[in-house]
Amino acid sequence: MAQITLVEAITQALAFEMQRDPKVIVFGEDVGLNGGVFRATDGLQARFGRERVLDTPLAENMIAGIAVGMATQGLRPVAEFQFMGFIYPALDQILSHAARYRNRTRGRLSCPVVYRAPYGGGIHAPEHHSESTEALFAHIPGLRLVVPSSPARAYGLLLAAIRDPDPVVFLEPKRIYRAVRQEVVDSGEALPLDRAFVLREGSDITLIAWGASLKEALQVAEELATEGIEAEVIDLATLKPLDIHTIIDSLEKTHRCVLIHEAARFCGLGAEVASQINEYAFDLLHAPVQRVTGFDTVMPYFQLEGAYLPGVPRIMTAVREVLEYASGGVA
Amino acid sequence: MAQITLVEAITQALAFEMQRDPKVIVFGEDVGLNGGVFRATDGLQARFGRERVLDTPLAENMIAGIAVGMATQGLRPVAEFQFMGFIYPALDQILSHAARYRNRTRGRLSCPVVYRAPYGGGIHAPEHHSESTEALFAHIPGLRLVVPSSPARAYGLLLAAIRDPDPVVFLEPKRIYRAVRQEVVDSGEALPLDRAFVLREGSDITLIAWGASLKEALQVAEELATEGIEAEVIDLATLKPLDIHTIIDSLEKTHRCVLIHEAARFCGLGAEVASQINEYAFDLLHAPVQRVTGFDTVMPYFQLEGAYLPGVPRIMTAVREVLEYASGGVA
Amino acid sequence: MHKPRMQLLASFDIASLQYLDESGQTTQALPDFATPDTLVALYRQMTLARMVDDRAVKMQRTGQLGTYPSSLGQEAIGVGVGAAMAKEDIYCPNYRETGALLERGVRIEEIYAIWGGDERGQNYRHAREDLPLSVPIATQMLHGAGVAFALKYKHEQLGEPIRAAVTSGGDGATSKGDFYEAINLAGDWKLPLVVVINNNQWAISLPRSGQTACKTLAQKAIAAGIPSLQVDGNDVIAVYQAVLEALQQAHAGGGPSLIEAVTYRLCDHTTADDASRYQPQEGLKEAWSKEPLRRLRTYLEGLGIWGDAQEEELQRELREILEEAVRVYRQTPRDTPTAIFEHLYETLPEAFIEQYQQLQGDS
Amino acid sequence: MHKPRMQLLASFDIASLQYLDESGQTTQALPDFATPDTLVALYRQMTLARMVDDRAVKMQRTGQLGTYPSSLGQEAIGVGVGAAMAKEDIYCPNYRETGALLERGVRIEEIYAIWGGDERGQNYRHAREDLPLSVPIATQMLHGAGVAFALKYKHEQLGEPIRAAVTSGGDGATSKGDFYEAINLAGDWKLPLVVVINNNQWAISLPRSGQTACKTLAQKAIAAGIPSLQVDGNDVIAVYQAVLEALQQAHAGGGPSLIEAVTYRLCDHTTADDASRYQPQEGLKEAWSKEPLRRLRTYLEGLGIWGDAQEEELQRELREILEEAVRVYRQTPRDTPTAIFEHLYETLPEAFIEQYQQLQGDS
Ligand SMILES: Cc1ncc(C[n+]2csc(CCOP(=O)(O)OP(=O)(O)O)c2C)c(N)n1
Ligand SMILES: Cc1ncc(C[n+]2csc(CCOP(=O)(O)OP(=O)(O)O)c2C)c(N)n1
Ligand SMILES: [Mg+2]
Ligand SMILES: [Mg+2]
Repeated sequence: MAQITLVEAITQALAFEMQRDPKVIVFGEDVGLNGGVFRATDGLQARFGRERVLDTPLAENMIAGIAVGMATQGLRPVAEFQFMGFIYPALDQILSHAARYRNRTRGRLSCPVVYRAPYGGGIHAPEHHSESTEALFAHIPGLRLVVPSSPARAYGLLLAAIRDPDPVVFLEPKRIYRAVRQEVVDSGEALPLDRAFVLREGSDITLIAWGASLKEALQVAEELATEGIEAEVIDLATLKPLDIHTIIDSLEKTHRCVLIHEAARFCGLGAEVASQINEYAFDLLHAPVQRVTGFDTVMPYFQLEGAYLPGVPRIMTAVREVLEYASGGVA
Repeated sequence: MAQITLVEAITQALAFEMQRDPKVIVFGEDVGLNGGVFRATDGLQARFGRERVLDTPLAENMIAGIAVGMATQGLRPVAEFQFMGFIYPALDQILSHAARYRNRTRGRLSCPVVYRAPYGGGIHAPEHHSESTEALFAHIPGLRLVVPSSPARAYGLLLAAIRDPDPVVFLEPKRIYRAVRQEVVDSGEALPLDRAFVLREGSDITLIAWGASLKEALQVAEELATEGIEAEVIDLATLKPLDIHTIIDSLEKTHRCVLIHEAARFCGLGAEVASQINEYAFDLLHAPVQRVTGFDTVMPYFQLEGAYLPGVPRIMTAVREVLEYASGGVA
Repeated sequence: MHKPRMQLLASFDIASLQYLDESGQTTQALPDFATPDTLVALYRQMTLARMVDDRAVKMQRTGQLGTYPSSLGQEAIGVGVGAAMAKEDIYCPNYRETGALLERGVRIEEIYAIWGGDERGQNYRHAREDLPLSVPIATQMLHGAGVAFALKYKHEQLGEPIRAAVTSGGDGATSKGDFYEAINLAGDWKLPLVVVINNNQWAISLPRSGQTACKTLAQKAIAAGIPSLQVDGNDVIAVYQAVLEALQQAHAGGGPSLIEAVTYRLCDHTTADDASRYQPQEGLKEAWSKEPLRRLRTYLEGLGIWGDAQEEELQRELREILEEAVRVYRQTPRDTPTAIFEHLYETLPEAFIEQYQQLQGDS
Repeated sequence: MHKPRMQLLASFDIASLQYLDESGQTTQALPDFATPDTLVALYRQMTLARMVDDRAVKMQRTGQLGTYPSSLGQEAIGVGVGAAMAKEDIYCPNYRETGALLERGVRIEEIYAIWGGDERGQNYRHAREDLPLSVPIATQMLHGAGVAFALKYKHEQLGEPIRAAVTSGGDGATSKGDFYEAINLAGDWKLPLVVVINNNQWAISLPRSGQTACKTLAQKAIAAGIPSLQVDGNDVIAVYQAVLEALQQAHAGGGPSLIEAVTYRLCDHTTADDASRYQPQEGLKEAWSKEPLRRLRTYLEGLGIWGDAQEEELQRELREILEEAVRVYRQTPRDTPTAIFEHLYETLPEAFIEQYQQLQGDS
């Protein structure tokens, strides 16, 4: 069996589900003949036809809005936004309609859409091409928000997202689109949309991340291991609804936690996770949860994106602080 | 001197600044002859003319975008969105441009815009008319985010917002637009845009809120006082940049904290405040910070909005839990 | 000075349609559907729409309803649209087309529930595939395009019957990007979509003239490369005929079209509005002379099939229907608070169970 | 079947303008500005734009630049627009008008810096009031409308000189609500705005025909009630003349207009694109036969004022300019990391000082 990349796993999941369910359609800018600017829909139009894989005119608000209409009539639209930096015109439709249709009609109509977008920095792209504003979507009631971090999880989570009866925003960490290859059985098996994944077990500290940042999280864990420090690494995967249980289970062992995300710190998803940890596991904590995040500034043009992104050194510094923390007050 | 309401204080501040600075212009839907659907711009067109107080065609993305263009050329646009529920089409321009113009041009051009919108629930309005999604804006680097909670603060903070050299999102808690009257000297004196206000001093617990929720926070504090419990009540006022110092100063006295907001809990601003408290004042805390918020569901149609909003009983329950909390783990 | 010589590339015409003028006289031969029975049925529905609106405004004034947007004076549009649609077509409305909702089978008590602050109103017993009311201006037009795509797809790819989508919006809606993006896509993809603009001359306080420099709203369709026309929106026959033709085109695979129906808002924008702040009295008086009910009644009277007796009987019948609906609306108990979580997702994720239970405890 | 009788309400024509055809022959008398000197100057700038683009693509290939959008084949638009503008007018561009930037006085090394991932490139030494490049499609057109308002306001209310705004965008941009909202407002408020559409037939892989059902993009202006025309976008004289007239109208208080300039993208969308995946070879070949530089050169040769000697001299001169710019670009040291905070606000709020200091420590 072939080893495939994360982006190829996306294509594979789309193809599997299109084959299985004639109500699945794929559309967006350049997703047809061109196969998407990242080739995530490569070959789908040739295989499933122009009726099911459609290039849209250039208008993200439109893409989001027609998906709502389609979904209310029983289709399973999978809409691609070319980059997360261009998803903002779609926010109104996602927030005001997709996420509310079921509730508004008390279940009469629903909105099983998947909104896909490549996201994140680190690929030396032009302005607006390196955004990670997942927190905006995490705040929206009625949505699911998913970020895969490996080919297998991309495959299983995307299948789950398409089959889910409610709207899902599915963000693909483009920095690791082609970072690793993995065997992914094309079995059509979905992964759960409400569970975090423990990527590495450990008992000294819990590192929580999602998407591309897991690369650095795992690297830090490796480095720590050489010093005999065992870090547990959790991939949140589904950011909303959040699987706090897996996190608390981990903290019962480690009592210490560092959160990592590329997005700006202020009101980022890290704040929610940290708050829930404090609410549910206050007494377990031997040190304040630390967040290692993008700075509270605009994502820089690429010459300085390295300074912005939370790299291994910054994570390591935070880990050491958390490990060395000695409570000064409560005890 | 006349006692004025919060919405009248908005009008007064607009009038003062338009008089003082010919570069201030006001526009939005129905802000002219009609004076805005809440009358926040009442009388301004008659006084300053149709050239400076303009009704726009119906398009929020347009309103946000032209404000950017105007501001780059030295005007001081004050744009009104009719309700926060209709601000989402404007998010792209606010996030991608208004908040980035200075940084993008390394200071060559800037974007001193004020985006005003009435916000919040509790007035039995139709769907989409009761939103409080301030957290979306709080996450945007380069913005300021301000919510007044009294006529005097509305006046002083709006003046500051208009004079600020950078973009400000200014959310007006419409539930208390006319709740109280207060003497407000029309002196043109602005309030700082980086400071929280202690509305009531106390040493037993800190209640943090902004906007209309302060009404309930203060009510809870009153009730607690009858039991001899002294709550300190803090009005964040400027949500971004956040004045964490005032909060920590308070926690040095109280060691306990409850945060209140109408917005949905998940990734709400409460999460950020709680996280910063945990980061900066972990050892001060005698109990986990609790959040009393809107539920993680869509703002309901008005029959059930009372069930959604964080009222006095829910705040009181949280306060008691925090007061009675006995650390079970660390000590 | 230099005068460049240009080559003509394309020409476009915008035309208007009317059958019944403001005095109730026909201006041309009526279309085939306009039998006396049909016209009486249309008159009945317009009368009902007016009564439903009127009662809603009264209930709002007495605290029995929230903010309400009446369609006073614009009844011919809603009724004409709803009557011309096939049952199987899908309606994607804004918030002001009482007549269309009634034609689609939405119950009066459901309309009242919606504006009474109860989501259950949108869970129509009939018209179950129609979209709910849409409050954010013009957003529903994109849904309409999506629905039209789905109907076309299900017909062509999945062998389901031919159907079309109809979406409506106000004059104000034509300034919003959503409107334009919807018609451009519909033209591009040849979607079976009919876009009806209720040009009631006002978007709250902004007159039509302040909304755009365009002479007509119909001409906006030229930007999408789709056909359009203006109709007398106070002439239910013209509205019906225009929508019927547009739907025939859509059903036949001929793609979308746009209809600007010209009327006048004879009421406040909503019960929360005070139009006297901005609306000139003269305009209103002139508009009353053109309103849609009287002209149709005059015509029916001219045919000798309508008079005071029929009118009284109709009023009596409709009052009964209305009273019954009001009764049902008033007697419906409030929804339980936990309902705010019960339809958020198909199955409430575990992460929100705690909040759900807290709410159960609260109430 | 019933055939309704309609009344004509309005008619609209769309026309096109050309002076130089693809073989370099004039199709009508040239406008007054088109003196030999001016035409040579335009030719020079188009040549320079092509060289700047070409060098950028080469630098990208060798890792010295990030993703770059060349304007190959479209030089007549940028140069025509930039040349027709008065210095005091304000340009609100998208990202593909090298020629216009050069005409506005933006330095080559600044263009390279922008695409080299350095915000300092947007801090133009000249053209300091012009807007920076805008990447999110069509958003800049709203800025253009806002700028136009500001210029009108400052002239009429504050006594400043008459000025106008020019904004540009691609064929793809005309599908986005922003475009429509901008022209609608500009018409409504009679703003001094010129909207130039570079219709290069492609929006990445989507051909112009897939973008809209419209026969022309110029006709989209009808939806805003503003004048428009199509010009041969490979004919710099036509572009210049159309923009000049539009600006004269704007300066005279006559309001906005739209110009569709028809051309062809003779390159990949950007260096990150591979047009061979979707672009038919024939179209490309035909397009090369119409490209803007050769036809102007042919015309200049016909006038007897251009030949190999002049061409060689020009190439030499421009190469020198280019090499100097490349040198400056390459030798500019990276910005300091803390710069990412230094221009976020006029004064960095205290709340972010800790992060700023952390960054100082990191670097
Ligand atoms: C996006 C958006 N902005 C603002 C509003 C507030 N609002 C409600 S109705 C209305 C005017 C609509 O005018 P028009 O489209 O002509 O429809 P009408 O109400 O006249 O039927 C406005 C501004 C809204 N509902 N949605
Ligand atoms: C809002 C938005 N969506 C998507 C993109 C990605 N993108 C960049 S250029 C482009 C095509 C633009 O085509 P057109 O407007 O014709 O301009 P051209 O590039 O051909 O000059 C797309 C889709 C973007 N920059 N902005
Ligand atoms: Mg209207
Ligand atoms: Mg193009």
